[in-house]
Amino acid sequence: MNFMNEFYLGMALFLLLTLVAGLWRILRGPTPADRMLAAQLFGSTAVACVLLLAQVYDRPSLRDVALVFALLAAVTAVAFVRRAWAEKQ
Amino acid sequence: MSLTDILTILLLSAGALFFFAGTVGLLRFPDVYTRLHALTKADNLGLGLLLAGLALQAESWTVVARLLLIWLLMLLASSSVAHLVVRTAHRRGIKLWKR
Amino acid sequence: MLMQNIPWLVMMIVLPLVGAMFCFLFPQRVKLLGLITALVIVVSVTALASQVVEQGALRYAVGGWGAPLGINLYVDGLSLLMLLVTALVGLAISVYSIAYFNQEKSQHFWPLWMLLWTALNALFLSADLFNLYVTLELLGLSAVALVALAGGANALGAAMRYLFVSLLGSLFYLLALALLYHSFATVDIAILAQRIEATPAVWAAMALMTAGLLLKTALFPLHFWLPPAHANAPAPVSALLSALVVKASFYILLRLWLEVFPLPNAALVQFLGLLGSGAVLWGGVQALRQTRLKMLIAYSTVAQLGYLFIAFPLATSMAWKGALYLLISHALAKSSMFLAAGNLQLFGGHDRITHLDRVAQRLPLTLAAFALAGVSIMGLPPSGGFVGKWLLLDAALRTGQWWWAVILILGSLLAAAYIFKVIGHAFTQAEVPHEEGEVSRMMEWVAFVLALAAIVLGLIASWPLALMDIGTPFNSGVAQ
Amino acid sequence: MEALTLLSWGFDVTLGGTLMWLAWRTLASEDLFKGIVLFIAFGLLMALAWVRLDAPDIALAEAAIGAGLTGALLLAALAKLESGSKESQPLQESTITKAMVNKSDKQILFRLLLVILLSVFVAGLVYVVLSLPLQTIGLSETVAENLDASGVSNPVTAVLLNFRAYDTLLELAVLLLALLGIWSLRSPSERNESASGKVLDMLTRLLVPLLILVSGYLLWVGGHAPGGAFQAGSVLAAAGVLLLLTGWRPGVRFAGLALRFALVMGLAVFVIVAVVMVLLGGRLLEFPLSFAGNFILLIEAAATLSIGITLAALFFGTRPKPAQSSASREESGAQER
Amino acid sequence: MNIAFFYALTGIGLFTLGLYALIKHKHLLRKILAINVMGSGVLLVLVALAARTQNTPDPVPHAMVITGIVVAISATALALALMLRLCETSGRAELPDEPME
Repeated sequence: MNFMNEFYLGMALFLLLTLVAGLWRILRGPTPADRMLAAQLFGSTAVACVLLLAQVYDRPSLRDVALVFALLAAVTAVAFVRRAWAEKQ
Repeated sequence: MSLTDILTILLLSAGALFFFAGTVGLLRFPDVYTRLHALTKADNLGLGLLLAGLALQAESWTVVARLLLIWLLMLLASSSVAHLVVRTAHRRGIKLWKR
Repeated sequence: MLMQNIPWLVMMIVLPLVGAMFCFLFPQRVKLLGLITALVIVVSVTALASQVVEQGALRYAVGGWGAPLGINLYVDGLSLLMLLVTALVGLAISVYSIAYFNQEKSQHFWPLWMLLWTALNALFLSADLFNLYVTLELLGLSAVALVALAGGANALGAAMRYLFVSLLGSLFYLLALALLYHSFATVDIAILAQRIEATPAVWAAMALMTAGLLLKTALFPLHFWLPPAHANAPAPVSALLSALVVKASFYILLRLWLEVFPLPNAALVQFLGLLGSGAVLWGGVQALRQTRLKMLIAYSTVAQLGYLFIAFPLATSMAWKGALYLLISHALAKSSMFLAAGNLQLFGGHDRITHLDRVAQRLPLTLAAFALAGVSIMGLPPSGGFVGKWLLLDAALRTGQWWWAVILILGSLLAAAYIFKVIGHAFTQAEVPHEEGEVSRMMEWVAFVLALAAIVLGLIASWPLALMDIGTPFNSGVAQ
Repeated sequence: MEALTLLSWGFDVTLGGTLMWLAWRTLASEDLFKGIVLFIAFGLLMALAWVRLDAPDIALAEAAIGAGLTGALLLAALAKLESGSKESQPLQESTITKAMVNKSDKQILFRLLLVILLSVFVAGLVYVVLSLPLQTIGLSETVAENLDASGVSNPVTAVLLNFRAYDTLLELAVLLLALLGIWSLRSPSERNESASGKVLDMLTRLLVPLLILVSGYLLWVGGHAPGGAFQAGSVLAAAGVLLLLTGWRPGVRFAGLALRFALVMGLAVFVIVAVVMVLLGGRLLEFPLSFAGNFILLIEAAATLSIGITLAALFFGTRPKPAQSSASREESGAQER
Repeated sequence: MNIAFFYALTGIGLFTLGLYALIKHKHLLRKILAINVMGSGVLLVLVALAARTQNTPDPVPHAMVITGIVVAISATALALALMLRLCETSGRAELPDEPME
């Protein structure tokens, strides 16, 4: 089981690194849509990370955290589409 | 190491690969409309594979159900969000990339 | 018998909170509901006072858990006096506000004011550092919202800055709290007092908490936010802020220095005294330079807050009592001044000092209130301000630190100058007739009664001084 | 075990470093929008940090509030800020860049002084933190000993709603206060959203029931596992925000007294339970063991509802317009769908 | 050095970074973000140091931090609303005559 835990944690680290790489797109843009989509990517990567950590540390309750992430992933993006970007027209 | 463990490793590795591909796409593709594909397709597939790998290790069906729910939610959220964002981008006149 | 069984200190917190909820629920009846709540609070603070006088300092474990697991409430002479002043000023301001605000503004004012009152009472009763943090936030946010009630760019800008200052101060406080909790596994003041040792973490916590609270108390040179906030708020709110809100963070500071951080450090207390002196002089000079009445009064608050910090280097029981006495009489006098200024502003439509001509004839009661309050601010006998300053002077001379006495006298002279500047203008002949706003008699009387209370405080000094001894808050720590 | 430690260190250092970097970029970016998106990402990573610190209750709250609602609040505020200042050039950076160009020597000196001061500050704090004892038990054992008497088995909920329930009571007052403050800033106004379109409608229709369901689940689970009123309330608020963004408005009937009742309910139930115990001769917020679990659930249920509605109302920003005429009633009736 | 101290130091770093930005920047929205970063830093210190226990971390700071998060969002919401109102009345999203700089 020990090897499996190492493997999960390695995966989580790998995902975290891809997430950090994705940051570049938020910084670079160029349009607000690019930044928002990149933030969206962060959401799904974070869900994966949390689930892996739940497995490593044997904390079932962390799956609820992932669930809340998944549920709220859409809310900021909808706020973005309906408010931050809609009004400039 | 049991067979399920090996299968989990395979599924997780495949999932990670898709995540990686998604990030590469996000960074390398030329405009919003193409990047969107990297995001929704690759990432959702990656997440699905990853969750399938973890589901193999699950101790009960409720855990599997919860993982499935999370995956479906992410599918719903990212696809509709991508649609909304890109539609707004299009309306606001962000040009399609042409070679 | 029944009256004795009711835990009145709990009522002090629950009553204004319930009042706030009722005021929010029934906006058509806010004035009535608010006034009833204010009266009930005054009754319950009286009951609490008699309880404390009879039984001495009380400790109350909320939920029955007791520290360190639960939260303790604690009331001794110091907190009781703060509660009494809050109730007195609070009642006066409530009565004043009924006439001052129209129905639309009242709907917003009353629930916010009741929450502010809850925060004040909860703060004075709390013996738990984290609980104090929550009350500080409740206090800060409600004060900011009340300042913004005035509307207009000046008031909103002042409120915004006040909000940042308030949040910043709370964050410093919270960081210090984290260090303390993780050193001693408790946030209860009494237990901390037993466990405290001179570790780096304690020094850092002391510095951070002091800095945060000084910012909130607006001690010179961290006073920059106070004058605009206090001057641009609606008159009853200005009175509240100057009389009570800045004193609340001072109260926490006092508690901490008396009980939690009794580490002997001569340099640090001298430094605080120095800042206090700076505040007295700078505030006085700035007050003298102002052209708007409310700005003048606000700078006067900056100066008056300085006196409180002169007690730190003196650190005798008498000095603390003197500072507390000054605090109380300033609360009464300054609220009276701001309410009087509110009357003048309402009457003349502005608060430019040079245009205050002939109000003496039109609003004699308001002017009398201002003058009487001025007597206490200057520290002339027989006012409460005099007793406080006299105790401080005495302590300064007894401990051989005569230089603080010089500051005290200079401060009084400056105060006399800026108060006579205002009164002088009030007696000149008007060149242009005023367009009169309506000032109800009630509003004039409230300002007058508060000023009178500040004077009477000088005549009955033995009673408040005896109250201060309950639970001997000043005989521990630095005071030794 | 060696590899596991190494990997977790790799994870922590990456996470911590990214947090710092994100915070720096958030605060230094010239583009406000970029700053906000970076801040949302920052909130997301904070939730991961809570997970690493074995604080799932906080991670839940951060996932809902820090990464979700705060982001929505900031984005909506930015939109209003920019639509408000249409005529003046985009608010973004004009003033700052100008200040950068003709930055006086005095300003540079000020910055330098600030950086030096803050370096001393941070060095001091680092020293202080490292001087703390390597291991403590804090209050964890005291909590564990008294957990059986608290009525719940999740220690964090036990602290929040029993041992230190008084803090929570005041905190609900802070939340209500923020709303009162915001409402006092402007008069009631109507704000109509543009048509939401099929995709958004579908998304809302699917997500809102799910959010409500999960909110209920978190509320129930809070007694024995991570979760509780704040987490449940903020998930509920997300449902409200989503509805508001698609153009749904509370019916006029609900906009008045009923709404105010819903807003104070959490606080009111809390106070009532507390006071009833005092009147029965107990202490404030003292729950007899046999009822403690039920009392806590009752308070939490009311608090969840109030927190959810309050947070959604904070997002909306103004008091909804009370009933005026039959015409406006029909209009809002149409919006309710 | 262990995970508790590592995250506590990160928290200190965030706090200082936020403090610097709060003083340096003039735009109100950026100040609000800075305050939020500072707040996150403090909360991180509070929770991180609670992980110095043998097994499960100390739950009391966890409860305090949940309170802190709710206070933070309340304050943020009020600050944003105040900023918008100020911007409407004065036309600028900055504090009037900054005395700090």
